[in-house]
Amino acid sequence: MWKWLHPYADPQRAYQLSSKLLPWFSLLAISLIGIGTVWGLLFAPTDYQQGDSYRIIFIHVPAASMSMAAYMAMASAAFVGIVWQIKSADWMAAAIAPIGAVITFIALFTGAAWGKPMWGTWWVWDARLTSELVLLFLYLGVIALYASFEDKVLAARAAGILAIVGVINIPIIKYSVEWWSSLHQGSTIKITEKSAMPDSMLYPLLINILGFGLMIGALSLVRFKAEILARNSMRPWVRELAQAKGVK
Amino acid sequence: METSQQTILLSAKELTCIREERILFDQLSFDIHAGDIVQIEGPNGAGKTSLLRILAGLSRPYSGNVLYLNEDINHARDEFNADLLYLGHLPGVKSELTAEENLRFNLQISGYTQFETTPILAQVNLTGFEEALTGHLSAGQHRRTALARLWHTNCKIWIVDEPFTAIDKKGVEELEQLFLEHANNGGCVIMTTHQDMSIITDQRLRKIRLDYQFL
Amino acid sequence: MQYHSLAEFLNMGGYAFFVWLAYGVTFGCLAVLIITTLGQESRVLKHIANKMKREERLKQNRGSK
Amino acid sequence: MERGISFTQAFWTLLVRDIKIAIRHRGDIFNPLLFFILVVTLFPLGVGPEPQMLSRIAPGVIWVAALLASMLSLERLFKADYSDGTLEQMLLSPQPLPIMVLAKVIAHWLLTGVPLIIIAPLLGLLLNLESGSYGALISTLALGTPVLSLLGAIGVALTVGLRKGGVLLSLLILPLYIPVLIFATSAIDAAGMNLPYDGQLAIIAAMLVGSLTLAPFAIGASLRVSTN
Repeated sequence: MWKWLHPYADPQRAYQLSSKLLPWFSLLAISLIGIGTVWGLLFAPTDYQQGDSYRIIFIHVPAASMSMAAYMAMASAAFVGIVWQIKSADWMAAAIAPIGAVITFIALFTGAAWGKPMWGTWWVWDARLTSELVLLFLYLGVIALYASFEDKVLAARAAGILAIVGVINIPIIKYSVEWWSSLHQGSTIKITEKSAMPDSMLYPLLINILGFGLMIGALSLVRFKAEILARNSMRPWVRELAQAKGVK
Repeated sequence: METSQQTILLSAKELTCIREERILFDQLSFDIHAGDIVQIEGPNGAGKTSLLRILAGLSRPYSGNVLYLNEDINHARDEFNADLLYLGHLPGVKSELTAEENLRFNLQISGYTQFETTPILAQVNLTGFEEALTGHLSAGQHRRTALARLWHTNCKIWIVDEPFTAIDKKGVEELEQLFLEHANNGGCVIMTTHQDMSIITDQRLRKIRLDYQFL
Repeated sequence: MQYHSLAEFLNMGGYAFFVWLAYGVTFGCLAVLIITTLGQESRVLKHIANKMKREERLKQNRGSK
Repeated sequence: MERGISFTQAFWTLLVRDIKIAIRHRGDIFNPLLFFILVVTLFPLGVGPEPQMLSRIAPGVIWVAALLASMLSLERLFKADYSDGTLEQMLLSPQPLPIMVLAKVIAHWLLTGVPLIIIAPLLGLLLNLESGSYGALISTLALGTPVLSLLGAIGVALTVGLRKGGVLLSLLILPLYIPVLIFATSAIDAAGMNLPYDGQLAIIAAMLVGSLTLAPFAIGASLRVSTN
């Protein structure tokens, strides 16, 4: 069932495939984020409770949902890399980590900037904020581990193991943090969540979620390509590329 | 040990090793038969230790694989480990334990159940030092504690990295004798050394040369 | 269109600071990420090209001896 | 030549060896314990000596200190074996690696975790811990510190080949410790208010079972990568 993956275990094939996919991803990502953001900022109606401050949702929710999805993607790549011994998959995982960390940081920061006008404080130890913070630490751990190995082939494998350990722990951490914050509900702060969002707000949100996902995909592909080149610097095909591009 | 001299115990298939963006060896293939004494030679930094570690399954090559009796060592790890005796740069001797305790532990985790440590330690001239903490022994005695394992083993594949370091002349001769006997009994020895050997002649020795690669 | 003038749009119903802070930091971070990411590939290629030149010199050195 | 020992024998061989080495090297046992006591004594000095306040923060302080002490002592779990080559021999032994690392982790827990559990009630006394909480304190530590050792050992195994591991190690494993901390302190709090806390204990026990079964494999895989 995984046989189709095997040709792409070859770094050169993986590089070529990524080059082919990249323009599609980036074009779609740019146009979707453009449409979603303009729609969200200019055309979506003002929320009757939160006023215009709710417009942060159009970047906060995409970043928050994609931060988790990117971790899942990283861990799945790492899993493929460990189980089938495919180095390219390890490199993909290593390529996703910094992007995921930035997205998680954005989710945290926009959450704080939204929280200040709504709750009157930049930070609350709310379950979702806390687990997002822990997620950021998990990302930073993977990045730091990757950075501290000199041999990057090993580094990617070690970081992959850590990503898998992290992904097993994420549900446990999430559950425990939720349980903990329900236990300590001292403050009156609650995120007002309306399940029934009018379509005029929902569509730009969905468009931006998709756009963020594609953007993460596009960035991962770019980093993945660079990673492949760096790890295969002694291969003739990489040397040809280097000679064509590097000598100016 | 009924291995004919033609049995291929270990074979390297297109091994490539890359360290710090440098190719140590590329597409290296060879077979090691029962009865072989193989010396890996080459200048410092050519990748001798890396090759030994890959053959032992401690390091993973960048590409290629190592076969033990025609099976990938990563798939037959338990069988391979049971037939492999590896002595690396680091002796694997704990200085907090006595020579006797070290040997006992090393033999136990290799799975041996019935053994007397005193005669084995006598083989490596450690009689009288059985109860001494190895941390207090000399460098040569420390090394001998690690080597003692060679006198009580039924592993066919011996991989030894610089076995003669810190060993005196007589000790080297005894070791050479042991390697020769082991090979003649259907085992194989893969080693690196910078010392000249007196008993194992060049005719008996098979050499695999690694050179410093530029590309 | 929800807003009648640019000033009204920029004011964001009084939440200008928070909304523009959030959007500014988001797109600022993304811009930094995108720029470093895009530079990576050419940096790697340049590094390899330099290494090849070094090796070439080393080889010539050896050859001339 | 007789060969082939059972898994239990392999396990005991390693366990006994590690305990023997630690006893000849007593600092390894006492230093984390001293660290634990010192960190706890710093808190009254930092937040003030009011008994109410101290008893309010006692569970958290004791647990956070235990967590840090366990992490610090873990750092040496594989270091010595790595630097003298015994780790290589373990990796090449025909015995299954998960069993051997489990033995090492348990030996480590017996030497550093158990003393923490024994000394903890004394520290509870210093921090004016609610009288009903002592049972919960000991039982959460007894169930929770092995989880810390097992999870921490994964991080240690990943960093064993690196020259600098200390700060990196804390970044890798402290986030994984959060669930244990949450449930343990809430169990102690609940006990202080005379509420049942067996639910929290059951969850910590579940984490213990989970990490006992999964962590040895992760540790083994990590060791193979980081000693490469």
